[in-house]
Amino acid sequence: MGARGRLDGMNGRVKSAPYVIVIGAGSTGAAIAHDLTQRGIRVEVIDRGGVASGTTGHNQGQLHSGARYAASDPESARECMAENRILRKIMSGGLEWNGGLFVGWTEEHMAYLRTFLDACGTCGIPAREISSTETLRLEPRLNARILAAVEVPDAVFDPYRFCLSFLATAQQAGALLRTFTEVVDLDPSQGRVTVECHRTGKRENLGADLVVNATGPWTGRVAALAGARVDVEASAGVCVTVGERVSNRVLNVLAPPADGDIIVPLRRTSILGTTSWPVADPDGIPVPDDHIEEILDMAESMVPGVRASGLRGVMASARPLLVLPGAGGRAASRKFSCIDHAPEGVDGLISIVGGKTTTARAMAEKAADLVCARFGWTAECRTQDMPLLSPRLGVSL
Amino acid sequence: MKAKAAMPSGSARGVLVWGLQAFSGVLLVAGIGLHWLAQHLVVEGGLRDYSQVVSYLREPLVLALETSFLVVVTTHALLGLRAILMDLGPTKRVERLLNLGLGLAGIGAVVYGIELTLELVR
Amino acid sequence: MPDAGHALALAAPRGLAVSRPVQLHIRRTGRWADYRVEVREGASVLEALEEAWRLDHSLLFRHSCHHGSCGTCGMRINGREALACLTPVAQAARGGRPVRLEPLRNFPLLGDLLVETQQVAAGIEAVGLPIVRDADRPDGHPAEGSPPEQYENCIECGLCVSACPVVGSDRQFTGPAVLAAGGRVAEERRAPDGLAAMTQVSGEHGVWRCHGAFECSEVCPAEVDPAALILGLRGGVFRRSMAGGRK
Amino acid sequence: MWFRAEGSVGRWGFMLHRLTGLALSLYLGVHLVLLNQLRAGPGAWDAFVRLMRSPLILALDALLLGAAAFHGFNGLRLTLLGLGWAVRWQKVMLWASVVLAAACTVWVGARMICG
Repeated sequence: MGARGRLDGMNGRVKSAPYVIVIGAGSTGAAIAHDLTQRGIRVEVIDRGGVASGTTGHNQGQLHSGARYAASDPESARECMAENRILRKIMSGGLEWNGGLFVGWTEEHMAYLRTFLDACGTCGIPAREISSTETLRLEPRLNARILAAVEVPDAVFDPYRFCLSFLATAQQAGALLRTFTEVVDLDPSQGRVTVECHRTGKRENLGADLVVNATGPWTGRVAALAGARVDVEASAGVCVTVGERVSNRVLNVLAPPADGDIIVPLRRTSILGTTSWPVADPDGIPVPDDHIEEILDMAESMVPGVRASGLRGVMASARPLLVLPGAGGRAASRKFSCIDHAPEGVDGLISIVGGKTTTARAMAEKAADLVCARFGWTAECRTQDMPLLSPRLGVSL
Repeated sequence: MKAKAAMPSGSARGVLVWGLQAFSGVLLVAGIGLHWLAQHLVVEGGLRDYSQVVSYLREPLVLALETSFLVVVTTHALLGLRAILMDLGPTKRVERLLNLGLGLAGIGAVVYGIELTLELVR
Repeated sequence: MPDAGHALALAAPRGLAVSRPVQLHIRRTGRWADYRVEVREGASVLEALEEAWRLDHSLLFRHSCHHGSCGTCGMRINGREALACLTPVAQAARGGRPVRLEPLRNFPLLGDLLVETQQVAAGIEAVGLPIVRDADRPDGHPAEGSPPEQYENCIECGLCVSACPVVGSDRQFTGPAVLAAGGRVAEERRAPDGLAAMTQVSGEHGVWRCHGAFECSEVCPAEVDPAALILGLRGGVFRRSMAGGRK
Repeated sequence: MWFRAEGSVGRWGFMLHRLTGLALSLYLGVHLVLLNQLRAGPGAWDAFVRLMRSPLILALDALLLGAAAFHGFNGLRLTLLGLGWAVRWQKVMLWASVVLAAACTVWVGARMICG
């Protein structure tokens, strides 16, 4: 073993660029790898599976404008909108930028309309109320009984390629990506990451100056390998995909966030979702049949006939929710937090908890700030303006 | 397709080979039919005897047709063989040898055929 | 309170759900291995494979989206190229037979069901196919202003490359995925330069080497119909050459 | 390898086209060599013709004709397809080639047997 580029002596002066191992090749890990490499830090990303094979991959693919959270969580909403603007610049040509609609067809929805528009206004989210006639002209498959709709700058991303964009850019700048490599032991204070390479079957000790734990709902489990503690709630959700693109815009129900209230078009399919329930184990989440039915029912009320398009795929995965006192499930925050485990006696380990793919870049910026602070490494974040490479250039091994 | 744009460079050989293969193929569908009808079907017993062959070949039109037929069928067959051999992914060097070999074989076959015919009608 | 209800549903043992035993017969590096797992009725082959992975983390395969959009879980299922996520177990294991899983052909094998398909993505990038295209317009949807956009249909999964008999014998052949992308570029108004793409795929090892076996279109999970694009492209190049020759 | 006993009808069409093409090329070579018999004069050629009228050879001839017919009809199909035309009808055209080739074989075979 032996760490690469360790700190030179006790005073923290760095001899060569620090070497950081990022655990997790989902959207967070990929964005962190990109951010750190752009700041001149050497990075190696490891994952027990392939790129985006966990929570990110099973994503519904809605790039939020923040409108969904405007009323309940203005801070997250503002953050989503800010990131949405940044991604428009740096991921140009790589997303479906058709916008999103919040549609209402009941008195209850109409009662929420004012609150919703005000909240969007407060959060700086461009929201335009459009007539039902115009809405139906834009999206003819919508329920003809709709009363109102609000257009917001939502978009659609392909989760796998979202990650590959960040990774490709990081790889070109020198980052290493090592997939199918599982962490089996972690001793960050010694800079030691013990991994098992599933391709060779061999165990190996990797050296790092710092370990960043970006494993989503598995964050607690990975931190525990080092004796550290992270409170993360794994909140499972089911998405149902049908074999037809029923709309071009992301369709949301004009109501506070609830189950099955979103339809996301992706390529020639529509992804309907989602549900939310806490699980103990983020691996192997069962797909409850009643969830599939519930989601299809909700979607059917928004887009009549969607059921007839036929089931294409069903997926279940766990979102990582930051545990805050007194909130859980839908009420839980989609905020994130970067935790340095040094105060609890585990030096050299940073965990990122919470957040969502839309804000992955912002999460990475915060995490990288913390990493740099640890090394006294003065480098500004450049990811806000730097165009990302095509995901096709990412080598996903 | 933008009609005004120039033809893609690097495609010349592909166009030539494919075009020739297709063109000779279409000719052959007509030609084989004719050849086969003339040489085997209209003849009592399916094959001409020696004197019939010779007198048949002495017709100038027949001679011209049969000779062109030989050229076309040889071209088509060798281009077909080349396509199959090219699928084995030859190196540039082997490909050149292949082109040379097949070309010589084609010329040989045609020369042989013409020489044989001329000997018979002489 | 739907959340609480789901929590209760989950608390019930998994065995209560209707489940189906499946045997997976997997071509692993240098050997065959069998896994017996239980999955829900209606599960995909990928779900069964993930169950096997839970028993054995050394089992190598890619997966991400689980609905045929990422293109990572391509493999040969019972001898035929398919995405594991879009293949129902009930169909693959009809009559209780074991489901035979093998890696895609014509790609470098990294281990088990894992192959390196990056050459497909890199080749498509090289011919300059944009990642998003104009959205297919449903009937009655008026076009105005900038039309809605959507990701290209091709998910770059490599099934066509594995199924193509010509790639099978000639590695210099550009292959159906990249040729089809070239065909798309030639017809796509967003493409920067259709001619450059055509030039790139119309060399001797390009579009001319397609012999019309149509396997690419048979196995394509994204309705790209590569064969039609390739043959259309070839026709275009041929006609353009003929027209050029007459001038 | 391009030949594997698997796949869709399109692939079988492709393989059959190649196999018949190879067989016909082989025949072309043999045919040219055998015509050399003509040089030996009337006696030798007419003896050769008698040999070629044996039932076994005639059966092979009928098969060869079937192969040529398939290769020809399918070749026309491939020419259309190669120009990007009628691609949607490729399977129909393939089956048509098979049926037409079979019909030719039967017709010619019948003629041969019936004299």
